[in-house]
Amino acid sequence: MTFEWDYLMEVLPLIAQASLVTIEATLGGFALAAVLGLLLAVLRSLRFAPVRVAVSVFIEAVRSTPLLIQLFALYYILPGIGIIIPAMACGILALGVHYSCYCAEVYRAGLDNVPRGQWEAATSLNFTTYDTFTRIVLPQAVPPVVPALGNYLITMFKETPILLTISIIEMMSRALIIGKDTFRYTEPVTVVGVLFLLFSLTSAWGVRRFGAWLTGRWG
Amino acid sequence: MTFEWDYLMEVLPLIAQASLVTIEATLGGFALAAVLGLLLAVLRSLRFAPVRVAVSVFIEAVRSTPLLIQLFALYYILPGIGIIIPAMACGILALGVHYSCYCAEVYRAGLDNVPRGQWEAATSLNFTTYDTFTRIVLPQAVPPVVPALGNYLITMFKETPILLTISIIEMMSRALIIGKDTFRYTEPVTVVGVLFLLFSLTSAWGVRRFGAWLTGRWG
Amino acid sequence: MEPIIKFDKVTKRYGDLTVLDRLDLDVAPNEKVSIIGPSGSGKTTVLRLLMTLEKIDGGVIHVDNEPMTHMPSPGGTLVAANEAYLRRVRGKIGMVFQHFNLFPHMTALGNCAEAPIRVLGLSKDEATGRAAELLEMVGLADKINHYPSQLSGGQQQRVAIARSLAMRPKIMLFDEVTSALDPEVIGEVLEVIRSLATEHNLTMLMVTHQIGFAREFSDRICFFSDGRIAEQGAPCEILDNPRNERTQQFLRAVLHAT
Amino acid sequence: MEPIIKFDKVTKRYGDLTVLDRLDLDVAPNEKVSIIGPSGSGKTTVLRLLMTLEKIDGGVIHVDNEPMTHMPSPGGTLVAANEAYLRRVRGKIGMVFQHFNLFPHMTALGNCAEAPIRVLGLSKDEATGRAAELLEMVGLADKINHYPSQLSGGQQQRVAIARSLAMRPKIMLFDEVTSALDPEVIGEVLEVIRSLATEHNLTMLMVTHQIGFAREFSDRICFFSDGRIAEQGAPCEILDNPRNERTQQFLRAVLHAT
Amino acid sequence: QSLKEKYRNEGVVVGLAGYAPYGYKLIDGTFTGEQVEVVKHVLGKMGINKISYKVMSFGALIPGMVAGRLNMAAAGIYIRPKRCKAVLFSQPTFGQGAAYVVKKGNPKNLHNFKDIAKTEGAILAVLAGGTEYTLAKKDGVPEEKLMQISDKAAGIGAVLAGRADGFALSALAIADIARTAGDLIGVESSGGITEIAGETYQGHGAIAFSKGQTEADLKAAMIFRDEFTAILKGYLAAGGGYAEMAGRWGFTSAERPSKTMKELCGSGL
Ligand SMILES: Nc1ncnc2c1ncn2[C@@H]1O[C@H](COP(=O)(O)OP(=O)(O)OP(=O)(O)O)[C@@H](O)[C@H]1O
Ligand SMILES: Nc1ncnc2c1ncn2[C@@H]1O[C@H](COP(=O)(O)OP(=O)(O)OP(=O)(O)O)[C@@H](O)[C@H]1O
Ligand SMILES: [Mg+2]
Ligand SMILES: [Mg+2]
Repeated sequence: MTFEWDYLMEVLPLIAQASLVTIEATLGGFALAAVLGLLLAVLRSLRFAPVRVAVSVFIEAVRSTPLLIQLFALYYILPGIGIIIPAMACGILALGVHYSCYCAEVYRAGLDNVPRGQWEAATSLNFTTYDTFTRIVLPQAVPPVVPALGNYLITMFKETPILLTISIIEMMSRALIIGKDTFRYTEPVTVVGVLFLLFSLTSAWGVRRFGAWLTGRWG
Repeated sequence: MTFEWDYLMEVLPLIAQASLVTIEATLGGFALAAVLGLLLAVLRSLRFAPVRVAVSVFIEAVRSTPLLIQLFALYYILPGIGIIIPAMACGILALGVHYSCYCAEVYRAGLDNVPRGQWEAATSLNFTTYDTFTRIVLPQAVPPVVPALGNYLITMFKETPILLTISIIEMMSRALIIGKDTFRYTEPVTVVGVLFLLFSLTSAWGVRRFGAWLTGRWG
Repeated sequence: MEPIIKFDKVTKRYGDLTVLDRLDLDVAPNEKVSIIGPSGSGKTTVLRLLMTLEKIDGGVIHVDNEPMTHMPSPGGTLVAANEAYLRRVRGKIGMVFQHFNLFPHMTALGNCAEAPIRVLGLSKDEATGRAAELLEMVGLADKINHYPSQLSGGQQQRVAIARSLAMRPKIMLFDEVTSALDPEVIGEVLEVIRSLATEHNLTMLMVTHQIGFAREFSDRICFFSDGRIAEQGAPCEILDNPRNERTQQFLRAVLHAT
Repeated sequence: MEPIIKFDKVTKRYGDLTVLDRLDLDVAPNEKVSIIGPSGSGKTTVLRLLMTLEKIDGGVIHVDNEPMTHMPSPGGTLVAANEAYLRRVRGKIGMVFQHFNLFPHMTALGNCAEAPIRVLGLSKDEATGRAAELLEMVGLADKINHYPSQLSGGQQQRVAIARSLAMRPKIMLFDEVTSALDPEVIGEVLEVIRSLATEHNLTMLMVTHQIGFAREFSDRICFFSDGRIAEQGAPCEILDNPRNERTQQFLRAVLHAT
Repeated sequence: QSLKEKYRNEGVVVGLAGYAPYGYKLIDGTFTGEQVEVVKHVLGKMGINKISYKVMSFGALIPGMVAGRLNMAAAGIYIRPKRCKAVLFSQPTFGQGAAYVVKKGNPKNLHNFKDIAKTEGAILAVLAGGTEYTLAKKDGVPEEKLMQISDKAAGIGAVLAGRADGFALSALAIADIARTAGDLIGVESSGGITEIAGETYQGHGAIAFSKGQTEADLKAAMIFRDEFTAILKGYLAAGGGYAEMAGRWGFTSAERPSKTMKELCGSGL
């Protein structure tokens, strides 16, 4: 089987268009995961036991169930009780909630790495818990874990093909559909592989820059 | 739709059997990932620039491409150049190599956390590079990251359904196939969900015990 | 005069380990007290309890005639303190740590202005103005825009002192504030503390191993051993004529090592 | 007598910062030399270069009449040293670090026996026997099966000294070995070094801020300032009659701070 | 050594997609389905008894044969010119139209693709890249009324959840769903669709064969395929036994093929 450039040029625009869907779902899901994950991590770090336990159970439950099942439930089971969410919103919600639990672990590591002395200094200066988090602890906890969060961004990119379950066609599904139609998988799959590489490298670079920018000011 | 226990008892043995495939692929892949990941991390930490760059590029490339594409290439494209690997071996290889790149990151964090002073003490006592790694650095770098490796073990469990692409039917695919036959997904998928939870909790527990055992001796 | 700090049979345990054992300790307003003693004897714990960084397991601590960690209920009995009450009591106390604990993501000025803005509710201008004054007082007028990582240990510790003072405490706690410093810069930090002691009406409680400085600085020295005060009194009494055997042994080891 | 250590116009830079500036330094066999000086003056760097933990940017260091970091090629000229050559030269030197750097996953005995087994190729029995002897020598006969986390700072540092000695070095380097210790245990570590100095034929190079100990222990004191030796000589010369202004200022600051 | 002898000795690997009614595994671990029974019958006549089945996703079957991982596929793959370039086909064993499942009682009264196009707000779920997608579009269903999903579970889920009004598959597959599970989950068939854009439509399913890697392989494969087809023709002929067998899955005379492999493949082999 040879590699046909003409054919590649033919499928490229189709896949490029579908890649916008990939990007939308990934970035939307990641934004949600980053914010919700931070919230979960902070709630879990509080001394108030019921909240801590509830958050831990939630995280454990979400992480132990495949994303596929969560997507399915959100899109096909929730309408049974009258809750109808559009496909893309479901996709972003499921990706976001699922990965927020992973992000929470990452943030937790960041929080753990803030020396106890920083908390104690904040207490000795009489900061409220809220100020301690927002002004003292998070500005130190978040920048070092930005690269680890970036890894999940890349993982999420690669996870998006699963959204076909709920009728969202991103670039990988598009490539496989084209392949099914023509029985030439090599070119479309190659295009998608290259796009994945491109996205991953771009976001890795972006994340590194962002992380450097966050810390750079006080290295 | 009600939940039928009789039906559940009927599908349980089939799914339990398929779960052996899940376990084989996961444990095999994880063993490979853990060993290869360590090797990659150590190679990347060496001062020899060409090796370091080659390893980094390899890791970046593997991590940036979906596992699905890698599986596809290994199983369907390699035979084109005369290399035919049995399905299960392909599955373990693809899972193992893919996740070895994630494990390498984890090990890297472990290596970075060994204080510079430990390397310097080893140099001042004239250890060879090999002895420095095996006797001094790795025994300190690995135990703390065992929980993080465990997370990938659980992720790999959940990733195995993708092996259907290369004709390996593990428990999730089995459940969906049973569901397709009978159009009753609830019971088989519930069984699989419970099994996933069981596996995850068991391995999380096992990993914690193992990590504790590794460090416990000198905590 | 009423003591401003009063430990009344205070007990502190970590698991099975009793770190403070029914400790009594009174400090008068404006008094300067040094705490010396072997490692693990509970010196730091005394300061941490005052700063409410730890909970006590028995006894009462009064600060400024108010019980801390317990608060008076409407009926007159003492109940466990809530966060709001603790914050009010805590406002009277400032603490300087062995490892400075400066906020690495803020400049010297930011370190000193942040708490006054957030906690005391000062305007940004006022807080910054006062922070600059305090930094000048500790001799760092030219470093106000430096980040901690750009400062030497001695400079960082002086910022930490200014940061505590910015909250206008009545009581200052110092926990081995020079033991993480290069020998050459220890002097500059002690100098600042010395001038604070003479120029301000502050009650000061200092854990230290600088015997020479303790002698010159303090009104009283307490020698701690195994969670109790083994011996206390004027510096010359304790340092030159220790009666307790453990004190003698400790001073011998410390003075011998220089 | 030929010097056992010879720095010949040694330069060391970190980026733009010149840390050692064409440094000359000779140490005779069995000589005890103390290095004092302000923070950042390059004291630690001298030891780290000798231990080959850093590469030099100019000049030559000879140890035991062999150039290190450069080795003689068959043609007689000096070429960059390879790992095998470095390991041979390095075998003559032992180093004790400020933060002990014990291996936390090995007992005291393991710490002292590991390198003799792996590097010198001793049998397990022989290495363990000698390790036990050395630990007894530093006063830790009863702690040989303790892990570092179960030992006090002073005990850990004594294990570190025993660990270095187990490799039978000709030269011992000490980098502020007491400055991370509680004051009460500093004495026990200095005691071990003192007895080493008198009872063994070892060349010793010690960076320290314990001026009193340096005076008693050393044959010579070198005062470092900005990557050069500003002044050197017998302890009484340097400490009691410093001629260099920077030395005077340093000694004033350090002695004042106690 | 001919392929027949090789398969007699070493056995043959047959790919399945795991779908009823073509080829799937029973709960007792054996395999059945219309295509599987055809393969069993014909290979049995050829003296080949060592048959191992591999279930994989439908999209992986043709790549699997191209890569030499499968010798044959018994999944009711429709014969199409593009596919004929990649693999060999036997004579078709059936020709069928399309259909879709709707909720019990067919509340929107939908029966074919044109109804979907006409009815305000009607949505039809189809497998991504599946034949039914192409057919529906050809018959005038606009893109926005089509919902492409990953698999059967999602398709049925969509109908039950009201995300779609119908879920289209081949007529036989829909009949199978309606027959085995219709009452249980509350769906029924829209009825067969055999006219698309004014033309009669039938999808012709056949057994597919790997072409192998070389010219020699191809020749051997064609000889084998031709022999297979010869026996198959007898089986398909009236009284040959096929009709009784396939009837178990609801195949009727309406599903008899109307074209030959040569006609369907065009220039293919
Ligand atoms: N969070 C803790 N958990 C358990 N034990 C603790 C904790 N904090 C302190 N301790 C123990 O309490 C005892 C007293 O500690 P403290 O820090 O008050 O001693 P110290 O007199 O300040 O000693 P040093 O001179 O070493 O600072 C020590 O034995 C210490 O190990
Ligand atoms: N790895 C490094 N990279 C960059 N600069 C370094 C590095 N190591 C040391 N330096 C710088 O080199 C100079 C000399 O360092 P050195 O550790 O020799 O000083 P020192 O005399 O031992 O001081 P101290 O008394 O503080 O230990 C210092 O300015 C230090 O910041
Ligand atoms: Mg203390
Ligand atoms: Mg130094």
